[in-house]
Amino acid sequence: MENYVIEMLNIRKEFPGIVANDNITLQVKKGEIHALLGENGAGKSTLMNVLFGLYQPEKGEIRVDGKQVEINDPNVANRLGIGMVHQHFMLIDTFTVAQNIVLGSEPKKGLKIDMKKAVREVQELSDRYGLQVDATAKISDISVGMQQRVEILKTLYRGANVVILDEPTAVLTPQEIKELIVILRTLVKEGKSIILITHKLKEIMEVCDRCTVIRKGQGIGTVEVSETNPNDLASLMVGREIHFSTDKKAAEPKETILSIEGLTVQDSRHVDMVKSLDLDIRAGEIVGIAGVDGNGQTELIEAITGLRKKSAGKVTLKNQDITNMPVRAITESGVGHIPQDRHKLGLVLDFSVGENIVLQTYYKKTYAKGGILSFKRIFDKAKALIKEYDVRTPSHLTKARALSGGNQQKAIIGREIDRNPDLLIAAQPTRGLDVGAIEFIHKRLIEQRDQGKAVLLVSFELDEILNVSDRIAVMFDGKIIATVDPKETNEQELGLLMAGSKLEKEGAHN
Amino acid sequence: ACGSGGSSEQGGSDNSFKTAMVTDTGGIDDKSFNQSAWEGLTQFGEDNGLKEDAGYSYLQSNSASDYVTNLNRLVQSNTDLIFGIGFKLAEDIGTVADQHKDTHFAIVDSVVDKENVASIVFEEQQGSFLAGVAAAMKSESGKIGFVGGEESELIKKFEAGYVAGAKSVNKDIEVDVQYAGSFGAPDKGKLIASNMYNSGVDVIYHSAGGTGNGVFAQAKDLKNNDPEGNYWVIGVDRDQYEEGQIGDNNVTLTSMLKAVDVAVADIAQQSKDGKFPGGEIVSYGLKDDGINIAETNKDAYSEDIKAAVNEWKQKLIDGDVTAPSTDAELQEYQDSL
Amino acid sequence: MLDILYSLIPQTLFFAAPLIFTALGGVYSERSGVINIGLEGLMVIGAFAAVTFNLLYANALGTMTPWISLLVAMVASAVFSLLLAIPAITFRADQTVTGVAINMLALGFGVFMIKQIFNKGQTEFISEPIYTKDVPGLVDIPVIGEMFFNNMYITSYIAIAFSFVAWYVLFKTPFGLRIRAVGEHPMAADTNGIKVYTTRYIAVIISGALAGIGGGVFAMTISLNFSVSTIAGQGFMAIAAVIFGKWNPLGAMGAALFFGFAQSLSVVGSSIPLLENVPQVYLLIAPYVLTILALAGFIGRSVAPKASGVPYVKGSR
Amino acid sequence: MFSSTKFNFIIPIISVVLGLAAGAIIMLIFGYNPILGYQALWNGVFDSGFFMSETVNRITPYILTGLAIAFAFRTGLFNIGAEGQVLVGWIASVWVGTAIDAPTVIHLPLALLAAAAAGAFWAFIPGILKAKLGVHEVIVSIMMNYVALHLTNYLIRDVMTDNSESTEQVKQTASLTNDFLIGLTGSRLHLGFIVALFMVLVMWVILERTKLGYELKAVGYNQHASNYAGMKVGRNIVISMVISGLFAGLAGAMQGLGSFGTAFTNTAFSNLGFDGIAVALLGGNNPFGVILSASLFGFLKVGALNMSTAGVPNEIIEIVIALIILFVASGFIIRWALLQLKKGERK
Ligand SMILES: Nc1ncnc2c1ncn2[C@@H]1O[C@H](COP(=O)(O)OP(=O)(O)OP(=O)(O)O)[C@@H](O)[C@H]1O
Ligand SMILES: Nc1ncnc2c1ncn2[C@@H]1O[C@H](COP(=O)(O)OP(=O)(O)OP(=O)(O)O)[C@@H](O)[C@H]1O
Ligand SMILES: [Mg+2]
Ligand SMILES: [Mg+2]
Repeated sequence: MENYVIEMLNIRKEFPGIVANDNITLQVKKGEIHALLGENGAGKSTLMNVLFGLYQPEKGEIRVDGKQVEINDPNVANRLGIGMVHQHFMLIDTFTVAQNIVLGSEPKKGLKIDMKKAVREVQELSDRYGLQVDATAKISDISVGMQQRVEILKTLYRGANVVILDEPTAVLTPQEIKELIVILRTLVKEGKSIILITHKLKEIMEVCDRCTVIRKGQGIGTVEVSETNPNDLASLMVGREIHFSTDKKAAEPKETILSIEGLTVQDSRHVDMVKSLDLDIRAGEIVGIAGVDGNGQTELIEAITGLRKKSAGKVTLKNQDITNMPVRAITESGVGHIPQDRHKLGLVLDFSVGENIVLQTYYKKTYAKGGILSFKRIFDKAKALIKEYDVRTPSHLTKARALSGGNQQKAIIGREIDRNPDLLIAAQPTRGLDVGAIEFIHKRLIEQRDQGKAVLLVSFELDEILNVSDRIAVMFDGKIIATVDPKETNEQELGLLMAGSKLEKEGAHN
Repeated sequence: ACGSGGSSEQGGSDNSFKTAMVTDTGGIDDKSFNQSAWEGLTQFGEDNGLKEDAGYSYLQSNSASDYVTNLNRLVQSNTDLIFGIGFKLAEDIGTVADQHKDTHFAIVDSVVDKENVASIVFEEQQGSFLAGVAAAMKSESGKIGFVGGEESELIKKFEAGYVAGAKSVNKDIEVDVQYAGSFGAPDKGKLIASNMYNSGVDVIYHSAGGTGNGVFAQAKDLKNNDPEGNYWVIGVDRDQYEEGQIGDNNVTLTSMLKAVDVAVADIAQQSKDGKFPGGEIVSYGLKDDGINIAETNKDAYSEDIKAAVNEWKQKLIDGDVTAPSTDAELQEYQDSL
Repeated sequence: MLDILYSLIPQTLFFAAPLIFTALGGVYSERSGVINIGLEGLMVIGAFAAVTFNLLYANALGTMTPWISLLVAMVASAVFSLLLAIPAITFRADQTVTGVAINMLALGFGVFMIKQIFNKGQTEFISEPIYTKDVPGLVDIPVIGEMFFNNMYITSYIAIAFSFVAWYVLFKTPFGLRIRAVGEHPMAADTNGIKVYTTRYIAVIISGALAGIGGGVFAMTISLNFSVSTIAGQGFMAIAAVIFGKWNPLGAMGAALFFGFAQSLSVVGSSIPLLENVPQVYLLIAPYVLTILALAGFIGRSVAPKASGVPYVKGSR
Repeated sequence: MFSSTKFNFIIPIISVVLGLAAGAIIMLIFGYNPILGYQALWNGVFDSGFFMSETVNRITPYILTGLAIAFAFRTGLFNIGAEGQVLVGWIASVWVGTAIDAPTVIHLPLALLAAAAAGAFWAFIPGILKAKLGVHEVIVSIMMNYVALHLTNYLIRDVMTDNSESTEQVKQTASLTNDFLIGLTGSRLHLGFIVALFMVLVMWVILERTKLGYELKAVGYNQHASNYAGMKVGRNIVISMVISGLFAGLAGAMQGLGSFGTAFTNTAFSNLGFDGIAVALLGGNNPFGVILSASLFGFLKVGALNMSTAGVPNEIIEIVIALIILFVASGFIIRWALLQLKKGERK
């Protein structure tokens, strides 16, 4: 008999009209990092929510340390030493780090929360595991990476022995991922067990001991990571071969499409985030912006697309000055934008997929005559795009909210590409998506380039930047500090550049 | 009418007289004219051996939209005489009266010029005049107050009469006049009263419905802290002596009585006797006891006040003086002093 | 000038007291994520309960009557608030709709019961209202004493004291932290082991209790009786105070005091010679216009608790 | 299994039944006869053509205030200011109706337009303050209600008349009443219901068929995404409030040009606006649903007046209406109960 901390045996969980978990078994050994792998919508989060007591399974059995338990509430999970870091953070923006962590088990002094003690305890815990959080900072003021560490602290504060992390790396920069991996190792050393959900096979190979694969709600099996490789994992998960390195022809850059000169942009706190930045993008090339989150990428994109005011500089698109144009005029002059935050910017979640397909074009003559919308035309277009971009949805009338992240992203990409823009801006287009979906999206971006479009790709994934871009611009502290050829660089070099060190080989220029 | 069961039986014996009233949004227990009207109708019913619901009844209105519906309901159940209580019903009485020329109507507090409508009005200015006399007699500070609900023509009659009465006694008396802008804002009433008493006013006459509650609340509170102090309220429409009671004291100096009950019973009787004053304006004033002044508070309403009031009352009845009922008339009256 | 303050301040305080209590209730409810449009109705129940109890038991209880009546009002509204809590929390009903229904229900119920108990549509005046008192000692302080401690309703002080207590509880105690968590991000609270439903129930019941006190105070200091129009819009003003005060107990208190101040100013204004010839209507609308100007001028954006108005369904996102 | 559209019908029906049942129980407890009470309620409306037409008159403004609130809700706003918008619309329609001489084809539309414009303006203020300064629309609307109440009273007394409580009747050319209908029913049944039904269509078309509606809904659901898509968020908030206020203003015109033909001073709010909140939500914020819920409201309110003939205090009906709303709002639990019943049957 193996010594398992967690055993989930033959779990079945149904949602109206769908079996999210069908007879899945997951066994986690003490002190291991156990990967949970599956496509978008395979049922990973559901399975973990069952373990954490948020969902009740229809069938199956859960054992903790060999004892059968019934977990019908997160409280019970906490008591059993199970902690979970959710895919979407469970943090209260307006609270401080310490408040978030002690919430529910607050230290008291009389009637009052003993905030001093709380801060001290949190700080101690943070130092012990090398988490480096500032206990008194407000959540809304700290980086995503730090927020994640707060989530981890929350589980530790409650004495978790088993920590579930649902796609922790999807939102992190490479730097932060490295730090996270160190943290995970520390945790294991302290005797904790970890369940890690991720779509990044490299990470599994790097830190995990074993990996359980699920596909379409069914358990495919568990493998020793040391005995497998990324290709095998991918095919296990998808059920077919996956090509990792995207094959593409060499770029044939033509005329300049986008030209940015001396652009300066402030964030909402009036701090300069983009500082006198210059950048050109030409037709038929993909320019990748590499950089650690928070170096002005978001502000740069928002400024180009007109979502944010520019404090200085000039933006030209096909020789037309678009610097001070409103959003719609910029969109119309030939800019497509796949936004970083698809829920906030990309979609109206309560609109149907069909309605979302025309979010940028609903007012055009094709769809609106005399102010009246032609839903026939709108839905025809929607159906066509759904088909072309393989958006998996019950129908074009389904609310966008009900689609999985990958399919939501496909719908956005379809919408933006279909407008035939000269410049396509893709911000983190594959965040949180499974390898199948990533492959699909990369293909589309390259296809655009081949059709002579200019593509601006912003991503924190170095893999993605290296594979897809024709030219890499490294952004640091609001400036492009280097431009490199992906074929002549590697992750180490990029990593250094992103940390701000100057390129020695040549002067940085465009 | 809210006894038990028994819907109004249609018809009954053909020659039996049937009368009813439609309240405005106040309802029959508004401690004001609706209540008074209902008391009058009940009195009339009892005097004539009629049964409630069959012989006399009322319909309650919850909003202005209900008037027409209620009036028509009564018409359709063959009511001989229908009262509309309050000027708010004037418009609708007019309309319905036009459509049902065989039915008799009466409107209280307004004039509707139709053959089958009797208009009942009161000379509130006369009673208010006397209230003013009493206030001026009672006031030691030389400052008295008036709190009105809304600044309407009707309430102006109260104000003008009151001011005239007070000035008749003491030419230099200061009258602080304020309107709350609502008949249902006791908080505002209390604010105004508080402000008036603070500034030295010692008698307040209110004509402000529920807003007047706040005036009483303030007077009673001051009285409670300072039982010897002069904080008087003059009530309106009915005897508001009860409302003024606080322990062994009572802040209600007197009340301007408006005998809607008398008027309603009177018109009903006339109608039953075949003498319905259709098309006429029937005015009730001091001389026919339609308007009066309460003398319940024996302690406060002293003999000399009583004497003075009675003296002016006689003058008003005899027509020696005419109480003003508008700003213009008041101005004229004051100039004549 | 000082004269004006002598009357403005006590007036502001008595006018504001019912609004403060009720608005504090609103703050608690909305901080926990339940919009409470039903404050008006809860005040109605408070006024109804206080007046009815006062009338029925004044003989037996004497000068204690108003205070016990206030407790009764508190309990009655707290119980009544369950009619908001159960649909809005457990049955996932739209909170705005439920609140509107509560307002209708309370008024219908109050008047119906008055008719059953007293056989008429509005009650007599209560014989044991709450009276103002001087605060011994403090009243003798020059200037200040006259302004703040002379002839004051103790309920006004209680209201202000409650505001500080409410603030303390909300921002300094575990319970307050939990209420706020539940109103901002119920799922996060849930995963932290906080009972979302229970917390919301407690917050709504607190709001009922406080609105009940508000209604009771209104009835026993201002209207002195109960009728269909006793509470006419105070609950809505309290909602305005909640938003004006940015969902902070002290802010709500400040807003309520501001309303009281604006109202007394408009009353005082009409006796200021300068304003004597200004048409009455301007003074009548002044408090409301002033509020709008204050909001537009320097209060600006107020952001509601994030989950306010959203029923929490366990396990959904 | 029930489909969700089926639920949309079943839940209100069950709620009405439950509400009436609760009312009956209360009547029994307090010693009234519920059968007689409800009979009187029914007769109060269906006794004669007159009362039925009065009921229609009552329903008409409810439809419009219901639309006003529903429209705002659908676009992410809470227009608690319909009350004030009704008042200003009312007085504006009467003003045009009394002050101008023109043939019907011009006069009536002009009066309606004036009402719509006044209501729209009254809603514009909270709209623009929200759009420009982020001031919460609820609080400004509440204040605007009081301003409207005092202002319209003042206008009637001191501007439109010489210190009178009500204006003259609007001229026949501006009136919604119609001799034919009056002759037919003897009531003031007026053509306003046609206006109301037309506005139902207008709202439906705007929301479901137009570019504008698409934008308004998008902004209501997600301001960030709307901004990303190049929509002007602030402008849409204002437009939304304005359209909502326009509906409410027309509700005022129904009273001013139809049911009353005058404007009169008000001591308190008419409650048309506040009841409109309930009407809208009972109707699922759907324009056609609003017709049904407004009808229920009108029916109960008119019928209730007759309940005193059965000796039942008509507050009972207020209680019943409130309970119906509570039940509809708690649709989730009814749905759940129904599904349990179904399951039980199958076993
Ligand atoms: N609350 C819910 N209601 C209905 N269906 C749900 C719910 N949550 C999940 N599902 C469905 O269950 C299936 C599994 O979802 P789950 O979130 O577990 O996927 P996942 O493997 O975590 O995907 P991803 O990689 O995108 O995070 C999906 O098809 C989803 O549509
Ligand atoms: N309320 C809901 N009703 C139906 N399905 C839902 C609901 N909420 C979530 N889901 C389903 O749960 C699945 C997972 O949701 P989740 O939010 O984890 O998406 P995701 O694919 O991980 O995307 P992302 O990581 O970008 O948020 C989705 O496939 C979605 O279909
Ligand atoms: Mg997931
Ligand atoms: Mg995901």
